[in-house]
Amino acid sequence: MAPELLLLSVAGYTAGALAALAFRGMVGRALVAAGALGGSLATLALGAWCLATGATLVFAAPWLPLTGFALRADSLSAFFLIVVGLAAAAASLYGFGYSAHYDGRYSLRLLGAMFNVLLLSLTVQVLADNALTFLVTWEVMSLSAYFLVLTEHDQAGTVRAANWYLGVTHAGFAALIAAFLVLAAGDMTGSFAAMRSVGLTPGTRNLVFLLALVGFGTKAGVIPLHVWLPMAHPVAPSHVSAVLSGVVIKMGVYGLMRVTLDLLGGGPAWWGGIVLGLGAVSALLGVLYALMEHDLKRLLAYHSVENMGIILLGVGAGLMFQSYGLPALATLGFIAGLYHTLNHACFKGLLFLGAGSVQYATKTRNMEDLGGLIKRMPRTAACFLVGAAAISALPPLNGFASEWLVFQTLMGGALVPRPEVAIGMPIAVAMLALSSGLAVACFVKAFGITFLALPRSTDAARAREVPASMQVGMLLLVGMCVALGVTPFLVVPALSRALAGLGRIPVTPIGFSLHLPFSVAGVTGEMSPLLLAVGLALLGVLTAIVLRLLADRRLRVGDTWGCGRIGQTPRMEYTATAFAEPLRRVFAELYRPTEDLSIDFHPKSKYFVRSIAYRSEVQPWFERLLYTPVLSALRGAAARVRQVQAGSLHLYLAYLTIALLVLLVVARWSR
Amino acid sequence: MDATFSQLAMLGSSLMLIFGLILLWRRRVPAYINAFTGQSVALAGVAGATGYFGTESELYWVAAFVLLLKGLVIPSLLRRMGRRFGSERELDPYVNTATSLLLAGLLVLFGYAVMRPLVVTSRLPTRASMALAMGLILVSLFVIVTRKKALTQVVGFLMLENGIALLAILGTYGIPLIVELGVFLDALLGFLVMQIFVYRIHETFETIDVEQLSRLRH
Amino acid sequence: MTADLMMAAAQGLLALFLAPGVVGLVRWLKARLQNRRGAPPWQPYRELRKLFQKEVVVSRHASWLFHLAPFVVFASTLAVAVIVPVLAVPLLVDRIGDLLVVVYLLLLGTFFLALAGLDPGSAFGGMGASREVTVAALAEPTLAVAIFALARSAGSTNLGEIAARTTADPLSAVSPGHLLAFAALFIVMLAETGRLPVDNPATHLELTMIHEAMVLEYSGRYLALIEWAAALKFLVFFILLGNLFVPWGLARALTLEAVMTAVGVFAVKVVVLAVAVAVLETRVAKLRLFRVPELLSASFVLALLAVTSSFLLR
Amino acid sequence: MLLFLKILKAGIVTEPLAPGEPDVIEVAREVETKARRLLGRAVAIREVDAGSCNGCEIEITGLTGPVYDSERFGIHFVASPRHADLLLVTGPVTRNMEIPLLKTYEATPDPKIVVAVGDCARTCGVFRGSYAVVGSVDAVIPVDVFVSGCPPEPTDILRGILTALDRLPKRKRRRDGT
Repeated sequence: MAPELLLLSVAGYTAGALAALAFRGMVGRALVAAGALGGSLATLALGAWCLATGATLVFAAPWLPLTGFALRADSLSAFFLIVVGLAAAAASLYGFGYSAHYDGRYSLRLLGAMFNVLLLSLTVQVLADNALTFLVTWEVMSLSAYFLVLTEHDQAGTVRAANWYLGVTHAGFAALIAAFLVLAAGDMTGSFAAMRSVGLTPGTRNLVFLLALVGFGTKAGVIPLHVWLPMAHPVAPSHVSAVLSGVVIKMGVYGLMRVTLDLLGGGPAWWGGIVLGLGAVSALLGVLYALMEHDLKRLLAYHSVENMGIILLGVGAGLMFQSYGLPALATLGFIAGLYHTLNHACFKGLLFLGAGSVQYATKTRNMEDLGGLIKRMPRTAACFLVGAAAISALPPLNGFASEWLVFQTLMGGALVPRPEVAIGMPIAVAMLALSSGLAVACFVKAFGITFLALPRSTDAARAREVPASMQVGMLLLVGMCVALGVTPFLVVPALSRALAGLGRIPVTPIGFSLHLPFSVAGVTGEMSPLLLAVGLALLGVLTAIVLRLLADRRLRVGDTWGCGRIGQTPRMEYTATAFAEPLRRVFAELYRPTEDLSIDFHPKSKYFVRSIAYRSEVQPWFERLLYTPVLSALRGAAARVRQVQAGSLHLYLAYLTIALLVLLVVARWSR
Repeated sequence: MDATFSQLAMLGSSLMLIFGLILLWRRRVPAYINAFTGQSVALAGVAGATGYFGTESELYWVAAFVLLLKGLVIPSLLRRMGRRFGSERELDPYVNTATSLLLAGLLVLFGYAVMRPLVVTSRLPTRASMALAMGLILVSLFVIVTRKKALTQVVGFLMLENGIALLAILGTYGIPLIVELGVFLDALLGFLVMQIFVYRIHETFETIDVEQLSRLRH
Repeated sequence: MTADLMMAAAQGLLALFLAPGVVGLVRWLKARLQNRRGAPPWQPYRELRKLFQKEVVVSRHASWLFHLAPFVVFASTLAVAVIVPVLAVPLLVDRIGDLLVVVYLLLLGTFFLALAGLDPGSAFGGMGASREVTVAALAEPTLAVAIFALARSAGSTNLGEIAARTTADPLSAVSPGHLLAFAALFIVMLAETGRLPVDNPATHLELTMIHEAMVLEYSGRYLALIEWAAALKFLVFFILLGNLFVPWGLARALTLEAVMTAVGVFAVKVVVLAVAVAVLETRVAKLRLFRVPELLSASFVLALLAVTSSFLLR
Repeated sequence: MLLFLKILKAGIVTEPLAPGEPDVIEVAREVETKARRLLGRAVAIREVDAGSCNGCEIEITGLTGPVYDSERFGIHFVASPRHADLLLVTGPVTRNMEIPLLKTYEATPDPKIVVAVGDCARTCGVFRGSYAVVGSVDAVIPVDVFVSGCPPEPTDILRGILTALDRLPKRKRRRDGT
């Protein structure tokens, strides 16, 4: 059954991509969506099938050039196939309606084709079984994403964002090539099976790990390699953003786990420590920068950085505990990381789709121009609210279930008898707690300013609910957010199987049964989100019934209370900037905000103000401290290299000849 | 028995550490002086407890002496100084309050890490508390480095001295009384010298903000 | 099993109906400390009854969220009250949620209340919401690390488990780790329930409000629900402080005698904590809003020290 | 510590119910029973200064102080008319305060009472005829009780509140204000 499913999904994506080139307008959009949907459902089914049966699918095409193409679906791939399939299905459904407003403005052909290519490359990516397949699909994925980011090429900032994305991604890609070259250790087939068995010295293994960390870290948007992410994700079409943030960056996690866990089979404790530390820093700084954003999609993009941090906290803790010989705790850490990966794909996908609906209806992403949408687009608002609550880790939704597991893992770290770990764990717990608290603040802001109160612009006031296909896309993910949230007793054993299927690391199967006992040596904590959800609903309904029976039922509609002032205008509302102001002050040392206030007084009296202009920006000192030096060094190098460029054709030909001669000399006498 | 002693020593050391942290949180000199008094009383308590459980009768004398000197004499001298410059608050330290507190927390953790080998190898029931004493020393140094007002720095210095005394008592069950006395007298003398300096600074600059001292260079 | 569940329901109801009285008690104590006669401790019940009998006035700009929020706030707080051990440990409901669940359930209430504050579009509501989430977010690390410290010494994050282990090892109750975690949690309690020095529960000045500003728009039965939930949250923190750190008196078996003792001891704990809060509120002034983070970072350091000392004593 | 010693020494300064001025006691007792019957002995007051000279406010502040201690009757002041049962309006209604007063009245949920405090609230006092004054309070919103005095003593205000509470059940249908 598995090969058929794989074939089906590849066929679906290919058909979608070809349809995009062949058909235009409504038909084209429908076919693109159908192809992508069919492909992603097949992907989902393939993943579920492999995970449920434990089957391993192997497919090889050695007749292809170089080392040939090789695919293999093991349990880890199966899990990531599910992640890809879920987010992609929702995004393609949504994309049908969403891309309508691109018709005639931007190239729907490119969008549809590249979207399907991206999904295809994602599917193949997690199945890759040799270095060549992995790297080629990686590059296809990066490039198709690049073209998708460029869709709205005439908007300000899009090209710059895409270039940043391309640059950073390729830097990461270079690191990956190096990592695989070192890992292959002279074995020219580059097959993963060979890499698993090759015995490298600890120094080489460390090198591979660090290179892989840089390579996959750029994809995952780990701080400080995140700079491209908040630029590139917001400018892409929203259903693409959902896939980029929901799935593409997860390939960083997949790659990291594939290389460190599967190919290298685990490493020393400091590997885990580094991943954990990067995770904690990404989680905290990601949300802190998200708080300062009032571009809805950029805010979500920064939250992707945060959530990648949370995932890495789990994975890093897993790696670390594994090296300390605590397999149960390590398994828990990996499970927490994977669980959050799946959850993040659902709620971040949902939120990006919601933000896309807002943009679709109002033509803006700036929260300061939004407001009041809950009355104009009630269904979008409800969906976004669920997503916001899920990403804020509020029970009983899915974000909470996985964050709870991360917390439990980290608390279990107190068992490790090393002072540096013992000191690090409470700090990691505190950073995680702070970032989840700030996420609540951030999403109160995101939802409250965007959807509640009065519209702050005429565009927002004229907004209408989005078409049904977009709503269905969002509803699908809403359902997943709730379902994944209340069923950890199903998800955790499945994830446990996904890890155990790797067969490379000692894994303790972990159960999470409905009636609760959930314990790993050293970590005990119990909860049951399902009972909690039922209880909450019950208590809420009960309260409503009691209130209806006993309390007064009169209700009158009046003005908003504002100390008796006349009329209420949107200018009286709290803005996004104002909402985040207390936190900006608290973390002023980090943000180093620049403020610019200019007041235009009335010439007669300074008690009357004509206009006030206030501008405040947060300094992106990451870019300044880390990237500016690198970039200026590159520019300097480029300038120096330019000296060889004389414009003379003969000179260039001479370079070629010299290069050829040198190569021949090297090839002949190097052995 | 040992368990109780260990708990008591921990309790006393934790109290002293918290009194030390008050220096970072409050801004008024009387609060500093009260914190120092409390810390000295706690030190006396620890010394007394060590004397009782470690059967070192000399430590009772140390306890009494600490109580007298640091619990009564120096605080009253400090209050007299405080009355003179009491209106000067620690308003604008080099590192703001919240960050200071967090850094102090990290310093204590660092102290714990530093003392870890000793804690592991030592068999003393007080071994756990020594990490806290180290933390107190580091926090006091931090106060002296980041605070601007001379009076704050004086209190910081006195707390540093308390921390060292605590470490000595916990680590060695009290060095000979005569050495201890010498150290105390040293501290008292140091304090008196500083007191004179503070008065002079105030006379010269009309403030006890030691940042002003950089003007002396010219 | 049945007795167990009934006990859980009973203690949830007890907490629910005791909560306004505790707020009233603190108010009465404060009145006495201000040399006033004050309203009797049962005054909040009268206020709730009156509010339930009143009409609701809703802003024309408010949406369905405004009507939903009081129920979410009330239900989530009530769920917490059912989970926390009021009289007896261990109960089956203990396994529905641990301390982390408690924290995040309370956060759920805060989330919805803050949104409801923004909903009618009033500047006061926005201000209150912004401040409330700021304080809640900054209190989060302290809570998590204090939970870490408790879990570290008890080996579990489950409330019943923590209480049971502390009872088994009485010396651990006076260990510095325990005391420091208590202090940290006490400060967080003041911040989360809007007491002095973080927020003045009796203020009438909008510009200094935190919690109050969010609910300025609510009236009638909705207001009653929110006020009741706030009182319940206050009591929940009392229960956490009283029953996790000083777990003696909790019924270990469901006999009448044990439960009656538990009720008596519980009453004593609540009164002691109420006196502590009242005295503290009389003694301290409200902090400026931007000194609140300093207070919370102080509480964070306390929690961190609590964890450290629990490592030390290993 | 010193603070608490002082608190202990001062004792309860609230005027007790039994001895003291007969007037106050009687009023207070009546408020107590009436308030209990009508509003569950919990009366939330929103104070509106419609343009007063602040003399009345000083007297009203006296109500909450330790001596009169209105809280013991369950009377307390609230920050929003949404929470209020009773509006305490002072001063002549100035032009700037006309709409705010009306809006406050509209914002208060039923059942509600209005007590106008001070001579100005009834007659505009010395401000009568001023260009800035609209008129007495009852020209803008329905008033249940006027409390006269310039300024009225806290006792009188308490009595006014009592009388107003007395009238509450008779007024079944109210003008909605919109």
